Amino acid sequence: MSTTMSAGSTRSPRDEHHDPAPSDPAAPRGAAAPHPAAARSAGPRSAAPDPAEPDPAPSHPDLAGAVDQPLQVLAVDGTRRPEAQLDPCLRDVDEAQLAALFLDMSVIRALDDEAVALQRQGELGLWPPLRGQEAAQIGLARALPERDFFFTSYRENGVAWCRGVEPAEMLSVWRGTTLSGWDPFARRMATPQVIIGAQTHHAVGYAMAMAARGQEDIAIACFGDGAMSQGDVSEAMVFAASFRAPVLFFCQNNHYAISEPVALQSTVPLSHRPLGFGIPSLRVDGNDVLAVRAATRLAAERIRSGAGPMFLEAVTYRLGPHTTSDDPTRYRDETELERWRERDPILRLDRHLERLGAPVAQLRTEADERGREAADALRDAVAALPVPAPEALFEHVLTSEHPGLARQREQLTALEASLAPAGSAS
Amino acid sequence: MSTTMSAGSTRSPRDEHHDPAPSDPAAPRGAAAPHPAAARSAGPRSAAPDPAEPDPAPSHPDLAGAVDQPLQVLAVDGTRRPEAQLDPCLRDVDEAQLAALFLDMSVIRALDDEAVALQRQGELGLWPPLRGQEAAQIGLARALPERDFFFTSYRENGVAWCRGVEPAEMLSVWRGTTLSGWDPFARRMATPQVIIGAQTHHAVGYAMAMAARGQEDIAIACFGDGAMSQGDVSEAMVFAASFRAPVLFFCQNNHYAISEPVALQSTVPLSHRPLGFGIPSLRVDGNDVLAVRAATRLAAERIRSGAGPMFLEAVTYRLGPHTTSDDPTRYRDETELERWRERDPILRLDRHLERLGAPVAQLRTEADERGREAADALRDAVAALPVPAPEALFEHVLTSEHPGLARQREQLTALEASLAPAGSAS
Amino acid sequence: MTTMTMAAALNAALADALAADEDVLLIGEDIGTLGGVFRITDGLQDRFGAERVIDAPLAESGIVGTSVGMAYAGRRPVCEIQFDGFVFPAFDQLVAQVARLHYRTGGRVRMPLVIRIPFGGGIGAVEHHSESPEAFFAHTPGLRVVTVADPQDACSTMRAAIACDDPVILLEPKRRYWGKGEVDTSLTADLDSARVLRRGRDATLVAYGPLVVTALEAAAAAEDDGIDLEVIDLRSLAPLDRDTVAASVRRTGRLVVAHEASGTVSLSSEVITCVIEDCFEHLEAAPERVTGYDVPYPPAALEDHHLPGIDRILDAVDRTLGRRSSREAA
Amino acid sequence: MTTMTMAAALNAALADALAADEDVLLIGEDIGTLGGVFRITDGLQDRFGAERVIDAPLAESGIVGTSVGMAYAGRRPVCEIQFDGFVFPAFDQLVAQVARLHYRTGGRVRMPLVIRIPFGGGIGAVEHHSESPEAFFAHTPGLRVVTVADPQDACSTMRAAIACDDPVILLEPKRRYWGKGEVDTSLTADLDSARVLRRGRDATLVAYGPLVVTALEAAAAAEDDGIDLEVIDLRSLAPLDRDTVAASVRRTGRLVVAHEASGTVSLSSEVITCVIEDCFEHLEAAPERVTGYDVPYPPAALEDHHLPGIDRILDAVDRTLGRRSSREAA
Ligand SMILES: Cc1ncc(C[n+]2csc(CCOP(=O)(O)OP(=O)(O)O)c2C)c(N)n1
Ligand SMILES: Cc1ncc(C[n+]2csc(CCOP(=O)(O)OP(=O)(O)O)c2C)c(N)n1
Ligand SMILES: [Mg+2]
Ligand SMILES: [Mg+2]
Repeated sequence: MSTTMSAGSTRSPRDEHHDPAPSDPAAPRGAAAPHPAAARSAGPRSAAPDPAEPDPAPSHPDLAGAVDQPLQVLAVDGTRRPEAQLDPCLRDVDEAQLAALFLDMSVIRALDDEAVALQRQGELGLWPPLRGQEAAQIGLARALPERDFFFTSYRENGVAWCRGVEPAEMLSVWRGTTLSGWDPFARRMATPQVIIGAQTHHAVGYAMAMAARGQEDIAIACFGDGAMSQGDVSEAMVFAASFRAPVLFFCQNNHYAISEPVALQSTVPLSHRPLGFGIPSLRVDGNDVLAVRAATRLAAERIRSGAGPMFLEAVTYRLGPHTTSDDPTRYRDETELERWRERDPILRLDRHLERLGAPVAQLRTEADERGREAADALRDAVAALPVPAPEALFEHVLTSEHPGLARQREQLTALEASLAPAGSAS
Repeated sequence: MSTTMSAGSTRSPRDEHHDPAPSDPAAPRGAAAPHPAAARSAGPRSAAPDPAEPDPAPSHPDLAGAVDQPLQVLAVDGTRRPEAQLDPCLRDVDEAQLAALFLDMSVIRALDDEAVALQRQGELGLWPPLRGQEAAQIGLARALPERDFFFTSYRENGVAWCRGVEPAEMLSVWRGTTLSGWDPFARRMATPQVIIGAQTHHAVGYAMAMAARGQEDIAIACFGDGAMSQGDVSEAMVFAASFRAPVLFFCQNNHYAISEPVALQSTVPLSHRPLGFGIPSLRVDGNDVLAVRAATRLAAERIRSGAGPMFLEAVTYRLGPHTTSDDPTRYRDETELERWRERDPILRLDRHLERLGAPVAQLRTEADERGREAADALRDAVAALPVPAPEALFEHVLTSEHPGLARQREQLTALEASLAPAGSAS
Repeated sequence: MTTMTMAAALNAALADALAADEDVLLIGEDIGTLGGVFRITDGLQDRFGAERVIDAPLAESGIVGTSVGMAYAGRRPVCEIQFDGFVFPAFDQLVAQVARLHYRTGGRVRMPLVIRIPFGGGIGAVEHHSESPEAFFAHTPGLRVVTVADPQDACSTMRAAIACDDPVILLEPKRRYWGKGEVDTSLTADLDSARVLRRGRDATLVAYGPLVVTALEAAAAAEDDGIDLEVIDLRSLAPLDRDTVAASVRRTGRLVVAHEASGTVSLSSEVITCVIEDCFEHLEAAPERVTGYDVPYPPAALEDHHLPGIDRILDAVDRTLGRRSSREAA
Repeated sequence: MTTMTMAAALNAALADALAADEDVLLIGEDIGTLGGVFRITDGLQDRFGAERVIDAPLAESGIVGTSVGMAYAGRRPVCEIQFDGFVFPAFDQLVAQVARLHYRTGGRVRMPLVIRIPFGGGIGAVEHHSESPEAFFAHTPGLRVVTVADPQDACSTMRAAIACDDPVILLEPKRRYWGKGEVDTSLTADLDSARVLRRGRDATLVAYGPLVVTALEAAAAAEDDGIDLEVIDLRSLAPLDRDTVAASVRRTGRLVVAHEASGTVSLSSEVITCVIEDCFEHLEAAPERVTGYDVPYPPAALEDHHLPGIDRILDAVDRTLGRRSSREAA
């Protein structure tokens, strides 16, 4: 969310400590030694059950836990790998499903690119690109029914896309014409949260309210690797565990919080964090749309059954800058980037489709076309976004206007009127 | 710290979920099933090493980790049990040592009782008794050299005692004559922190400063089970782990945060929490002064060697009220209390001494006498605590007085002067 | 009408709200089994269950943040912050979330939270238990900040605060919890208006919360001196009922504002500035403020010197009336 | 003397302080490798190492709280809060710890922290990136709150703030970071005093931070209208240099105070109240405040309407001078 004002010299990036590449035969492995906590991954029981809870969470036979090596279904070269835990959640995946996911990811990428272009052309103040995180966001959002409610950060436009948010609605906040682009209740998704981590509490509270009403809706808190350090996120885990709230914590570990590598936020995999709060956790390859989709289903089913909160860490990578104001060459190098470009989530699904013998060329053309159409429509819609009237400043401060504010509004109106022909405020 | 204003009906206490009694042959065991994380306790390596850190913490062969069943050296009946991890740290313990620990615990209890009495007689506004937590505090403080610096909460008068704080200095804050009873630098112990958890950051920062200067001093953050829920405590663990700060997190789990049982703050043992932050942890019987002392030594040695932070959970019990304003009968019952009275830390050491054939009767007499003397001296010293002059209100707001404050001071002085014969402000 | 303490009046209002509306819930530290450290929620968990009267983990940001999420789901949480000094960990959730969500979402999301805070000093407590944080909240657009002064007012205002669709910071003067008065628990206050508690000619004395009782006592004492004070209980600190204050000052020409919080950038600065803006030409003397000094809350032994009492208030009244005062003596 | 931007002047002051005193250190998010999102710390980690220029985990309470512990150990931390809107998670550590430790410990513990906060609006940013939180801090005893207005002032004030043994909240007007000026990097400011930037007869115009430039522009424009404004840069918001303001108003008889923050319970309320207390009898008209409205910071499209500009300031000047103004027109 931050502006960086000038370009500068390239720094040598700090080491990427503990995120071994999702098992990629080509890529060098990070750390070989398994974390001790991985021991718990072995057994056929939930990742962190409470030994002494009077009414223990039902132990899901299909949730074995995985907190070190990310779970993967699609290898980088597009081959499908057997994954005992996730496979049962992928039985319904056919070519049509894969094509739909491919189109989702492609179109949101085209929209994201268009937003970057619009920012460069001065149509937006700022834009936080999601390039590289399409699988994490689409895999998550497409795995959940509409009634579930998202509380996200500012980069989850892939989620918004799945929720039917109009692309121009996504951009309006960044154009500065509004503070919220859409109706949270209509889309069952809160509008972007800028204060890092604050929304995690909201998700927990919402989930508690659903449970209290006996509804099966779950809430999803989306946040980044950097957010893991904020006190609010830890507190949200405390509340969720204590009240067994039906909430899914979804952390997109894209390896950076602006310039800070994830190793600064944690010396162990982020997926270990929730275990100490009594919340089971899975680490999943966030560039593998099928793995994310399957893990989300697994988690959601468990949560919906009344077993309490769960945590997913999607290991992914932000291929672009933090925002359009950022200059990532100052803190990471081309080699690292190249390694992750090779793991591009869209490329991976493309390779998989190719291996399956699906009509990929046709699909690519369709994706390009839909992407271009969406981008063109977005460009027009952004230009047409209404600029609020000055009086809108004073609306919705409270649910009713108080006299002090009415007075200020009248002052502004009078001033604008008095200046009307001459010019406007400096 | 909170006042409770009236007595009331007894509530049935909520279940004590996950704190199995320190292995006490007589007491019924809580939960039998080991926590999955306990798997890591088995191996001969540090509790939560980082598999991918470039410069891994030296793996201490003597730190096997223990995060479920608390480590114990003295059984409730006073027998000494072998404890492979802790025994090497107890080789220097002879009868004189045991007697000294017995006297420390007895005298601080006498002082604590006297403070309660003084509060009942109106000499103090409030007092937070530590009864039941003597072993945790004395075991901790007696295991560390003077140069190490404590940042504590408000109940650690046992630590203050070991640091040579005058008992009246401990009480002055509760009498309301000052906001700090002693010089933090002279005692190498910060004065009480009332904001739950805030001091944990201070300990981490202090430790970082020591490490940056190449000094071997470590910092100790003391806090309670309730504090584990505050965002600050989690953040402090993030900073400590990232900067490998030489800090010991010492949590006295006395089972309650005012009326709230520890199960509300965590559904798993608190000792699991730090593991997810990459901080190794030990759970120790907090009513066993030898176990606490040994575990502290073990941890301090590891921390001092440059291995980064460590966490100890001392499982203990607050036998008294939260403060003199509290009415614990509203939230816990006599059965529970009785069970913990049987595990009284002083009684346990007494039994142990008896088993050793030490001259316990004599020691008891000495403890009584010293306690009585200390209490009498305290009563006198408290009565003699100076009441600050009104002008003291204005001192030390900043390091120099600014004109606005000087003016307020003069106004007060003038007002007091004008009222001098007539009376005082309402 | 029954005679009850302010504590009992608040308890009654909470109980009625819980009974009347399923969406109302209470959340805070020690409010359930214990009934709150001041017993304001005594008996309510027994009556309404642990899902309506929730003992929360020890984390104020969590209490407020969780309540925000509940409000998204249509509930009406009443949060208890155990003591004034413990509200700061929740500050971000209060000023960046609770205060703004209605504005941020163009009116789509409502935040009908009540944040109950026992506030103020005078009870001989240790640090962080005697604070007056109202200025922080009154400066924050999007919050209502309301104080109560007596049992009836406490009951009626609590009812109104829970019924209100805006977030309300409700400041309860803890040293007045045990004061008694007649209460009709069916009344509901008007959250927007100050109350003129005593009519007078010579000067307007504005107070709120714990100092309302003190102000009335000062007025009684002044009467003996032949000074006729008008006493206004501000009640709502944000939005401020400046019209009621201005109307009074137009008649009296003189103003004294008293509160426990430090004076710099405070409610008294605001009230005085409003009066200057609204009726400068009616002022016959410079308005005066009588406040806690610009120091952190001191140890209990000094709090009587720190807190505005009758003498300091009357001294300020003397100054506005041009009588010899101790300040000139200084 | 060199011509430099405010950003460069701040960078120079930080570099000098790091070079001069081993105990000085910087800590914040993205201040190391990246050099800060505004590049204020550019190159400093390379020069002074990662133990003196520390990239902190993403947690503001941790940044400030850790610095408290470092100050216990004798260090002098300079914390960067990335944007104004992100200071609230650190609020508890700031108001309950940093501001009080010296007082709490009877002067034994010193807290020579500097908390750097880029503040204010006007850069077309999204929510929480344009806040003016100064009132919160100025109300808190134990903190110095200081603003800077131009490159020389920024450099000299940063030097003074780091040298000061009190905690200093240093507010940097982000929209002025790229403005240039002549800077002598060896000068040190006086943290206690306001600056009279322009002498004038007709009215006193008080501003600080980003609005100092605006105030000077307004004064230049007023001159064309034959109005001679005195312009004061308040600089230190706490403690306030009320004498300089009062001395000016005694001569001009008229006062306008401008800032970006919302007006209710703000620095303008305080300055006006101080003037009322100090020289009520010299006032020839009611003082005026020109501030951000009492609304959350609006979307960028509306910020020019929200922020005080030359027109609104001159309108207020007109009112104090009894000229017809748009307000009367309302
Ligand atoms: C409380 C708070 N502090 C600082 C910031 C500034 N900031 C915006 S984004 C960001 C990094 C977030 O990193 P991460 O959580 O990993 O999410 P990502 O941007 O990678 O999606 C920071 C520090 C903020 N928005 N809120
Ligand atoms: C931030 C904050 N919130 C609430 C309180 C009120 N309070 C004082 S002590 C306490 C319970 C603390 O429990 P724990 O951490 O277990 O320590 P113990 O009192 O048991 O030693 C509470 C809630 C406080 N002092 N600070
Ligand atoms: Mg990230
Ligand atoms: Mg406890």
